[in-house]
Amino acid sequence: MPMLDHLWIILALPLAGAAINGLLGKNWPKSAVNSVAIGSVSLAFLAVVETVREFLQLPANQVPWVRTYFPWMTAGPFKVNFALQVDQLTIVMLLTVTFVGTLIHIYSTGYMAHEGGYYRFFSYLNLFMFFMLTLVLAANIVVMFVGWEGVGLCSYLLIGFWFLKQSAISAGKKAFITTRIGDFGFTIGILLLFWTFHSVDFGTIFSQAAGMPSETMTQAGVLTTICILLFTGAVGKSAQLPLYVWLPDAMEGPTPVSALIHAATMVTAGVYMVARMHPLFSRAPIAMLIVAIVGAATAFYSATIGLVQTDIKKVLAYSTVSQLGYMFLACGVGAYTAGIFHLMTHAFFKGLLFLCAGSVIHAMGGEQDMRKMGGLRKAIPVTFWTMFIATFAISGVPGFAGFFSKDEILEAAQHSNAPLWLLGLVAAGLTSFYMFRLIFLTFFGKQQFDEHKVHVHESPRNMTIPLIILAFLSIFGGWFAAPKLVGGTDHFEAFLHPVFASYQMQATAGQEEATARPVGEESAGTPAMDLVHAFTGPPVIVGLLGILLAWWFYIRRPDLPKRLAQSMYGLYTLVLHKYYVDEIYAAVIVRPLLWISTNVLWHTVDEGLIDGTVNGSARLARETGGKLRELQSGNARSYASWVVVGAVGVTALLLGIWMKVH
Amino acid sequence: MSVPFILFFVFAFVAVGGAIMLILAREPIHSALSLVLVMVALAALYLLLGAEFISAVQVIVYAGAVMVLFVFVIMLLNAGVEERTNFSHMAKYAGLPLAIFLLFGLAHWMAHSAIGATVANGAGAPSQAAVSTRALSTMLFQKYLFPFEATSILILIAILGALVLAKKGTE
Amino acid sequence: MEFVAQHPILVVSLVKIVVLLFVLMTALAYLSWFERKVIAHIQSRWGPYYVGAHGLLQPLADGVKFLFKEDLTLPAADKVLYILSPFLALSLAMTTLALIPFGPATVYIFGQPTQLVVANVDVGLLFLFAITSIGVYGVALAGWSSNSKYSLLGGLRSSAQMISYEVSLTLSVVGVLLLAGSFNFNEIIEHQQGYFQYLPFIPRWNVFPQIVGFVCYFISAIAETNRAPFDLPEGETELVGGFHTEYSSFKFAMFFMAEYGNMITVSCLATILFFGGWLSPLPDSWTWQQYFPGVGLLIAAFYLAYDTVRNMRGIGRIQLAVVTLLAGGIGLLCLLPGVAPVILGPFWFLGKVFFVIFFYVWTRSTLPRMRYDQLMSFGWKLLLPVSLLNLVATAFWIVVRHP
Amino acid sequence: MNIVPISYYLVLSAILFGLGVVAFVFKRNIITIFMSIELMLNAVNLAFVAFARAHNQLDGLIFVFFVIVIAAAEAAVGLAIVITIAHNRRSLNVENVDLLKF
Repeated sequence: MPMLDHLWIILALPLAGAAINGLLGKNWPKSAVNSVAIGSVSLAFLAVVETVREFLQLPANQVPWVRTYFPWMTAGPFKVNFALQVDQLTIVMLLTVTFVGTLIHIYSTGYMAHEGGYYRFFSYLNLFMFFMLTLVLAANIVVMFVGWEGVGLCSYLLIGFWFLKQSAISAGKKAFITTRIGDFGFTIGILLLFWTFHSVDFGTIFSQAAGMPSETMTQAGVLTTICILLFTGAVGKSAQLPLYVWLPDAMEGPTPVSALIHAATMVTAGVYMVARMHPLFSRAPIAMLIVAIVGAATAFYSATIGLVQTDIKKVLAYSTVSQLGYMFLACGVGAYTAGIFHLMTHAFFKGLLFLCAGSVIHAMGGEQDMRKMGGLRKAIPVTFWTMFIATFAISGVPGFAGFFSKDEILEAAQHSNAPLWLLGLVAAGLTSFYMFRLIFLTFFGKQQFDEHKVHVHESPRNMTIPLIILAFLSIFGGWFAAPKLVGGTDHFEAFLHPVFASYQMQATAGQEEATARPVGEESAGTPAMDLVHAFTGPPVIVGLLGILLAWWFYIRRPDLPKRLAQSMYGLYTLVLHKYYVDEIYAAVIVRPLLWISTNVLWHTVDEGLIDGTVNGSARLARETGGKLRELQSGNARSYASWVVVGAVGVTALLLGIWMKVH
Repeated sequence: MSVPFILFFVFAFVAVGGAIMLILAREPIHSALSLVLVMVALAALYLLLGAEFISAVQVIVYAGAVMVLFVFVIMLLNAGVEERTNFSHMAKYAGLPLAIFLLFGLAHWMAHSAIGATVANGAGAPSQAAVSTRALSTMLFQKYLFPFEATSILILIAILGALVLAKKGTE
Repeated sequence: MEFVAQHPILVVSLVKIVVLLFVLMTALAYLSWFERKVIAHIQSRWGPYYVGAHGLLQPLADGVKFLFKEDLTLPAADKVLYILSPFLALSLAMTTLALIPFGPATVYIFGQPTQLVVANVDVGLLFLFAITSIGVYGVALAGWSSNSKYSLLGGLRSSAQMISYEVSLTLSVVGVLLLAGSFNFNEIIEHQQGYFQYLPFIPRWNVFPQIVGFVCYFISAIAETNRAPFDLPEGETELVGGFHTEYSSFKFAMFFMAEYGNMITVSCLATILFFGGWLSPLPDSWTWQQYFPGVGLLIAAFYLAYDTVRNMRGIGRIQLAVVTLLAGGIGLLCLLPGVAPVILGPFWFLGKVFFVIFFYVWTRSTLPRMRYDQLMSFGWKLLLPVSLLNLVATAFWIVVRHP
Repeated sequence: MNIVPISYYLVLSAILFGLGVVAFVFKRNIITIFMSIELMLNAVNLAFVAFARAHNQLDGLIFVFFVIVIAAAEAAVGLAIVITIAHNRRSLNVENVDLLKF
């Protein structure tokens, strides 16, 4: 088992790439930087593949496979080893991350070709890969936290990559600080976890948790608290309500970054975490409910915002938020498999969408406003077709990747919580609407820009090839689950089953709604029926409805949207301004905070108290010195006289003692 | 009156006289010479106390090196008669009287204190045998080795300091 | 008188001191004659020749001249020190001789058994150094008290020079001390008894193991006594006469004698430390060597007689005859069985001292005078480190030899 | 022959020390003040030797040895300082050297 014994290699490769590029790459030719960056990532991918090969040969009792490399910190009972673990969940994440990552690296070589700080960009990307893989491979929550914060750092660095652009800088700060708020809860969660289980290793925690009685809706305990705290972190990281605000702004970063970090991988970390911690969540129904509600709400809410955005990347950003909402919804209703599945497919098609958007922007020479595009279909066919496929995928058109995952989620929701299911359903419709709106505005209709100013051109091959590959995946990436429709088994679910089933065994009964659905529960009735049932399920119908609506609005009657906007002006502006959330936050949190820190902390505490104390003591010393100084005439003989006085005093004392003795 | 007493008193008077001369002389070089006188007398007293090595060292280092250095500096700076200037009040009203008081007080105490008496006629009736240099050196290089080394370093530092200061002064 | 009876030791010391002083004075006087003769012959001149046979009466003439010159004291001088310093110089120079042992044998004075040394101190070497270190004052004060630039410069120079070279002088001797393991002259000498183990014909004198030390010692000794080529304090070409520029007649003579006295002291010390003092280079089994002094003197007497008859005329003939008789008489005296063994030690000792002094004179007549900065840098940068190294090496050798 | 009692030496050392103090306060010339310090040190040395003798211990002598050595070092540095002062101030009178910085 060479690879399984040396999991660290997977981490070492991107790290090495980052180090080499970051430290030495400054004056290297682009080709050298490329070879280092792409080489390291693709090697990591190959390493992962080898890992998978070996993992599949493992006997079931050796899963999860944990390797401890060195003791990291030890403080009394608090012991943390640098340990990595591999199980099916990890495998899925690893494959997704490394593969998509590799593609996006390749894409970036084209997209960033004319940018400054080339080596910097790639070393950041590699660093991000390193941290993301750490997060995924971690065998205990502290190491996971390292990855967690690391990806946060990288996203900050990459959002603010164009550090001369004020908006980029502030966006980076916003992202970092907002996620920090979540991480605050996460950290407390970790501490509480250790305080409860006296360990941070997933294995120990879960086996202990399995022993604990499940908490119910009525009486919530420590588990619920822990889960909610951890989920706060997830909310921050995965841009859920109410902490989603950073993600749209994060679009200030280069598009590949948006694709990799803010669509495919990092933002899904929260979902991964929740899935990873499912033994705890499964025993905390209240937490589960919260997760579900937040997920569904986010899905719907951001979808509505997505409807009216005009910036192509912003639309995608909000759709990302809502898709993440879906994933949490899935987790919340206990369909972890579905969540992870959607995570993977989403990684494919959303990554693809972003890359396409990037390609479009590239073609338009930096233009991001959809209203200034249109009719690009002919000019950039490859981009068009791939994006089209991706759009189908996200809209859940049967046969495409998104269909399967989204379908599973909604199905699970339907079984557990009807209102949420409804919300999700509407969101699905909205999704397909705004996505096609995007497509129509961008590629169809007549050109809204001046041919001679903007010279539209298809992207170079190193950008288009990743698009094609991802498009392929966005079609077939979901077919693992296909057999279920014809009554077969869902391979994906079957693959992940041991993970999510493992701790259910000892789990007490009476909480089925919180656990993953046993495999193939739906496989009653004949295959054909199932197929029909599936293809005509409400999600599909709603999705198609959305598409039609979009077609009606933006192809058939292009004037309609404006009138609609005027007719219900208030609502429109409200949505257009994202419900004024940013403004509200600014008013409620940011300004008071600023005011307090300026007037109280700075002027009062710092200047008044601290500086006052320091200066005061200094002044005191100076005053006393000034007084004592008269005594120090500088005349050696008077000093001597003082010494004599002292000597006489001592002598007299001794004499006195001596006389007392005698 | 036996020989040691005679010798003691002779050298004691030489020493005290030298000290007084040091105070009264107005030429620094005279003070220096009177101090040399004191030192030599003390060396003789050490001999009387049987500390041959110490007395030799006293003469070599103190009289032969340190005081020569003093004389040398005096000659170099050609320090003349010290001019009379008024005392600092401190020195005048506190320093001198107290110093003189200290002189007599100490002397009186020493004379009548238990230390002198007991030692003179009792516990440590001093043996006549001279202290062997060998024993002294053994002690110095075993019991007091570390202080010894420390002192050597101190001397090195002193040399460097003197060099630096003197150079700065003369340029 | 009964005090004397109580303390015979005092009387004995007194006698020894008197004898020593007499011998020393003569020695000093004739040392100058000897030096002038040697230098003269090295420079192929005749040297003092007309006052008495072979200028043998020259020292007397010089002495008389010193006595009858005007003894002037400068009005500007610091009287006390001006008069004090020559006395200081001379007395210290002579005091050192009190520590020098001339022989092993015990002689009887008033029935008191005593050695051929005035004061046999346990830490003799240290005392000797102590006294020589005091010797600086004579020169320095002389320079300062005679209120004159030349003198002051000379005094400054000499005191600086003496202090500097005292260091290397002392250090160069320490090697010997390590070997002997004592400060006492007799012990140091007796430690050099016998012959080397593998070279049975070479006596175990310290020169051979301590050759480096000896060279250092000799050079610093020359500097210590302000002799050529280190005689800058009285460098005529630069500062007329150095610290004794302003001294005339007998005070000058005192400085003069002090210089020679120091020379003798240092030579004696060299003999004791490096050439085995009064030890004989010949095996003690050869008892007949005790007749060397007598025989030698007799031979000298015969030569002198021949010389008298052959070359001398007038007063010179008479005077040389006296010398001849003296030599012959002492030679016969030395052959007496009672005296012969006693005289053997002093014979060897004085012989060696004589040899060292000759070396001194030879150096002076050969080498040119150094420049002052050269002198200092030589002393501090070459002599001191070398003697230190010698010391370390010796220590190592001892540790290796007797772990 | 009987021997001198230690108290004599102690009294002598006390007197010398006192004289040293007096000199320190009384004299004006920096060099002379230095000398008075040396005088005090010598007085203390005498006391040391006397005590060492009284209790038949060598430690006292060792201390004297150290005192002497350190006095030598101190003299070297001190005189260097004196030379500097003399060159900067053209005076050796302590009364003129009461400016605390230069």
